[in-house]
Amino acid sequence: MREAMARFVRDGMSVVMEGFTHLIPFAAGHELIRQRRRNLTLIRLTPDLLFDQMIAAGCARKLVFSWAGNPGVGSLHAFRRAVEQARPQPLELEEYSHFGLALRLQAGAAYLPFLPTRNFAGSDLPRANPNLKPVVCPYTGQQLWAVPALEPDVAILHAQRADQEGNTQAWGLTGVLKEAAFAARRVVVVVEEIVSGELIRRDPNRTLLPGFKVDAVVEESFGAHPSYVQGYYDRDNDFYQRWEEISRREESLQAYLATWVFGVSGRQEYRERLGETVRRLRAASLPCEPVNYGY
Amino acid sequence: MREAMARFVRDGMSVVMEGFTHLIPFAAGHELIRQRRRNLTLIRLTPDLLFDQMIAAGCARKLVFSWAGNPGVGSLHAFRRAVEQARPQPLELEEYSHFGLALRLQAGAAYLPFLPTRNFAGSDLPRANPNLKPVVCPYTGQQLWAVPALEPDVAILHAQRADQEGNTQAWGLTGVLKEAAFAARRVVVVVEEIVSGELIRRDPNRTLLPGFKVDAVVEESFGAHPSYVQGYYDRDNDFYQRWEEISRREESLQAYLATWVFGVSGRQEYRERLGETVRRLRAASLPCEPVNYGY
Amino acid sequence: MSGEFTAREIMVTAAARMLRDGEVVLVGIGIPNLAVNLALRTRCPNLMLIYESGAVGARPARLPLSIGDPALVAGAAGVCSMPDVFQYYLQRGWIDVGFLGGAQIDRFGNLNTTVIGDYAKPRIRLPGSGGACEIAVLARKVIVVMPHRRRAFPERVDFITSPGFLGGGRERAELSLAGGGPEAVLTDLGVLGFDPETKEMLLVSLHPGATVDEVRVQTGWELRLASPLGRTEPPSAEELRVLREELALSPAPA
Amino acid sequence: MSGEFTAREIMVTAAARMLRDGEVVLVGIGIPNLAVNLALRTRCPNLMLIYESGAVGARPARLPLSIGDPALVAGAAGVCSMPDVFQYYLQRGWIDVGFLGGAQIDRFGNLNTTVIGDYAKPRIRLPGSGGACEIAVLARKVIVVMPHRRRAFPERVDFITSPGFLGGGRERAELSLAGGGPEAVLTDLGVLGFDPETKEMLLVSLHPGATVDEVRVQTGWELRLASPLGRTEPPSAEELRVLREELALSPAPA
Repeated sequence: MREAMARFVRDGMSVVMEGFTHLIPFAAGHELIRQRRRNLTLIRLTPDLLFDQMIAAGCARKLVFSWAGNPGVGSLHAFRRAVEQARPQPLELEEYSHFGLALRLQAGAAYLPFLPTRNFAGSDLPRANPNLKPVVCPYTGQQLWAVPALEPDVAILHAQRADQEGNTQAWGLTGVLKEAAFAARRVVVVVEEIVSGELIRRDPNRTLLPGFKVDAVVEESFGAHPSYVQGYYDRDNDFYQRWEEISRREESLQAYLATWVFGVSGRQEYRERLGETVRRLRAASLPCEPVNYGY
Repeated sequence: MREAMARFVRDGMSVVMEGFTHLIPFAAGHELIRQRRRNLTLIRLTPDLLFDQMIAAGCARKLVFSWAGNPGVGSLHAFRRAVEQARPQPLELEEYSHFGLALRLQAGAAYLPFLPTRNFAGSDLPRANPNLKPVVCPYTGQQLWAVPALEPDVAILHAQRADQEGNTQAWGLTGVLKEAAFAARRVVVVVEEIVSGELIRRDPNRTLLPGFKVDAVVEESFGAHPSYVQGYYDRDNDFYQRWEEISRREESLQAYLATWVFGVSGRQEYRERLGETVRRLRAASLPCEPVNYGY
Repeated sequence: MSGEFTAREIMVTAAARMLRDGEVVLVGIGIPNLAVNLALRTRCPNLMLIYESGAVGARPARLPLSIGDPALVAGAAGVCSMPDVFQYYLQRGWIDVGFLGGAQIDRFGNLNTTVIGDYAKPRIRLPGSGGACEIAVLARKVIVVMPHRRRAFPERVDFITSPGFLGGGRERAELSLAGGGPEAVLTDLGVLGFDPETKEMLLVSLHPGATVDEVRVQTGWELRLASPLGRTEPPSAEELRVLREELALSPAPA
Repeated sequence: MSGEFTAREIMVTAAARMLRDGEVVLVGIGIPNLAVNLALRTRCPNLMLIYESGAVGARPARLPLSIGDPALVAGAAGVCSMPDVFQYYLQRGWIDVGFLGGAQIDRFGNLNTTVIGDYAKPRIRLPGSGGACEIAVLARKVIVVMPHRRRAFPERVDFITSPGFLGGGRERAELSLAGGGPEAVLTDLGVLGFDPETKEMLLVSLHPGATVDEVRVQTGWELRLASPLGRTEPPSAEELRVLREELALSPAPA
């Protein structure tokens, strides 16, 4: 993880870290905080606790996003301090709706300079964000809105498993993982397990990303905590609720970072420190039935 | 099958029947021939033997397509007789490339009046088809080509399995099945097996179409022969090669239809008549490993 | 609040009653999620629940804290990508009902979840749109659920995150928005609808115990009343049982 | 044809040699499929095979008759939809090499697979583009494989299904086509390339046994020769063994 982050993420880059509720690459984010990356343009539909922590740690210059809250709990306080009070530093915002930002990644993934949508009419979002522009349909003459392609320097994504060649499989919610990967110049995938190519090839429809699109695979068990990995561990809803308290004051947030990010050498130590929580969150067994690929 | 085709497909309708090499809905096509449907606008990327038969049977007024051949073998002779000699009747053509026609279905599925592409520059296809129009990117000013949305009256699709609610699962090649289903006003799915909702819900990532998008499910084992169904039966490559001989002369093609389409009451009789072939094509066992959905 | 149920309980119940069986519903977290699950377990067993996270036909075994909860995936009829949810489901017109809430709603049903104050220098920075803008533009109808407080019901919202009827009258229709706009607003005080012509919000029904005066005090413009003004049926014993036992709604005030 | 191998065998072998290990190749059926599988089993074990049907990283256990053969799926590294193949793989620039053939190719590498004669009233109706147009426009480079016959090598094709260098010179560049265009044409007589300035087709190398006269007779314009003109290395024993045994290529003439 240390080498992958150092190699692929430099100060000033634009970095998309996706995973909608599911598969959020926390281990990678913590490593970027430890490496004291600066001036990053951070891209995520839902900044979530991951970006709240990275903003508090001073990694971010700009945020490209569509919903900045603690899901089901409340505000992201570090985000709000940065926006409302420019603490610890100002944060430039570029704001969409989920559909709009997902579509920007889709345009980037398809190497199209823009994509159209029926969304946004009547909303003030186009006034807040000049990147949303009108486009006229060449068939009907009607006005739609367009979003421009987004092509981040790096995508950092979490998944259940990959093989040595980088063929990556994910199940459960996949959000915009595929679009983020194809839109980005470089792709780092963090997985719970590196598995044999044989296992991957026994179920090719589960493959989300082909190996040639993946620049590095990092094996990091429990790497998405406090978010979750379907089939591996549950979401740590308690921690999401505790974050409200931790993040409300800058001091307690910095204390959290000192202990849980700067105070560990990596995810393994983090996991050991979590102790009983790891066992509590372990997934139950709910296997699917195999299907036949024979012919 | 008889009721579903009679209920959803009327003379003059536009009908998309998809499945790229895999999952071609032959049983449904044969039923439409038996019901002597007329003036249909038939839509498929690869018309294949299915539409060659429907054209020969006089079902089609117009063909919307992108590659009209017998894959790996040669020409579609009924198609060529219709185009070159207007026999048995003229056939109007609306022609794209695979990308272009796939994109038309994607636009229809997304309820967008158009979608842009970097394709077509330099090709004569836009001259042959005025539906391809230039569109200018509102960000870069560059000229791209656009395709208009395609919204067929009915989609007829084959898949491995569905439950009673219409939740449909398919694996192996899925081509443009999803786009065709979402683009069409009505959707009929033919499956090898109707299975329990329980089985479907144990592996939700395999679901290609949600039940609310499916208007009817027809169980028809061996319904895609001579094409194939991954995990159920192999492609009948011998028949694809024999079709060259059968279809080369109008008389032998009509004799084929008399025996194998009009001469059977439905797919079960067709299958019985195939006899040994059914056994020969039966799929070997090549199961995937189950994955865990627990949390 | 009446003695036997909380303001939150009647708000959820009133919202649940807006649904018809068989509808395809795009569900948010919090009160909308409670309302949909209440309807599913009472009058609408065939409701199709879709979450913007991509869970389709979800049958959660526990009440999800987030719209991406793993319990929404296990046992779902399907899972799809977010581009598919927004394009093939929502934009295509397959979502019958979208639920929304917000920090502010105005006289014409426009919703604000972006900022209080000026956009460039906000007094309070809210989470933003998420999927709300597209739900408001594209869902066939929108049901809004939010507590009735004067600061949340201004005459004009500070920022239109999610368009309702904009300036009222035919303004929404003239912009050709694909969806029908807000159908009802369920608060802890009553049920509100919209005038079919002017598209102005109207008080349609008062919850048990609430008064017109109370509603007017909590509304930032001169709220018109439907005639006749209805009375909301209180939550039934069964509705309360489902809410409290199956959905584990704590009886704290909204 | 030399005594020890067929015209078809040297055409396939010459095509296979155009590939470099590790390239991502969009594979068609027939000769391209043979060429790619020959390369995979000899010099390029890490070639990534993608079929427009959606099979990614295929390792077919038998030679497929169609690009949608089930043997391309079983054991593949992945499967994706056709919109993904065309948009995320091909249009995005991830396809290093696309293979094409056709009924006609002209002086500037334009290909015709649509009609012989007039489009509206064709003398021969061909299958059409399939994925050929987008491969010609968008793949980083294109390799063309087709038998060398005068009727197939006219000065101008009847219909440009798949653009090569159009009228030559900078015409392709000025239209901003994303892909690089044809790099080589492999026939049963020789290897042809394109002049870097004029973009006109050149004979680069003659296959064993073929003569310049023979090539000129089979070409519909005054074909220019590269200088010096090369001689194609004949298929090695190993290449022939793989073709005949592993790929079951029957030694019939092309």
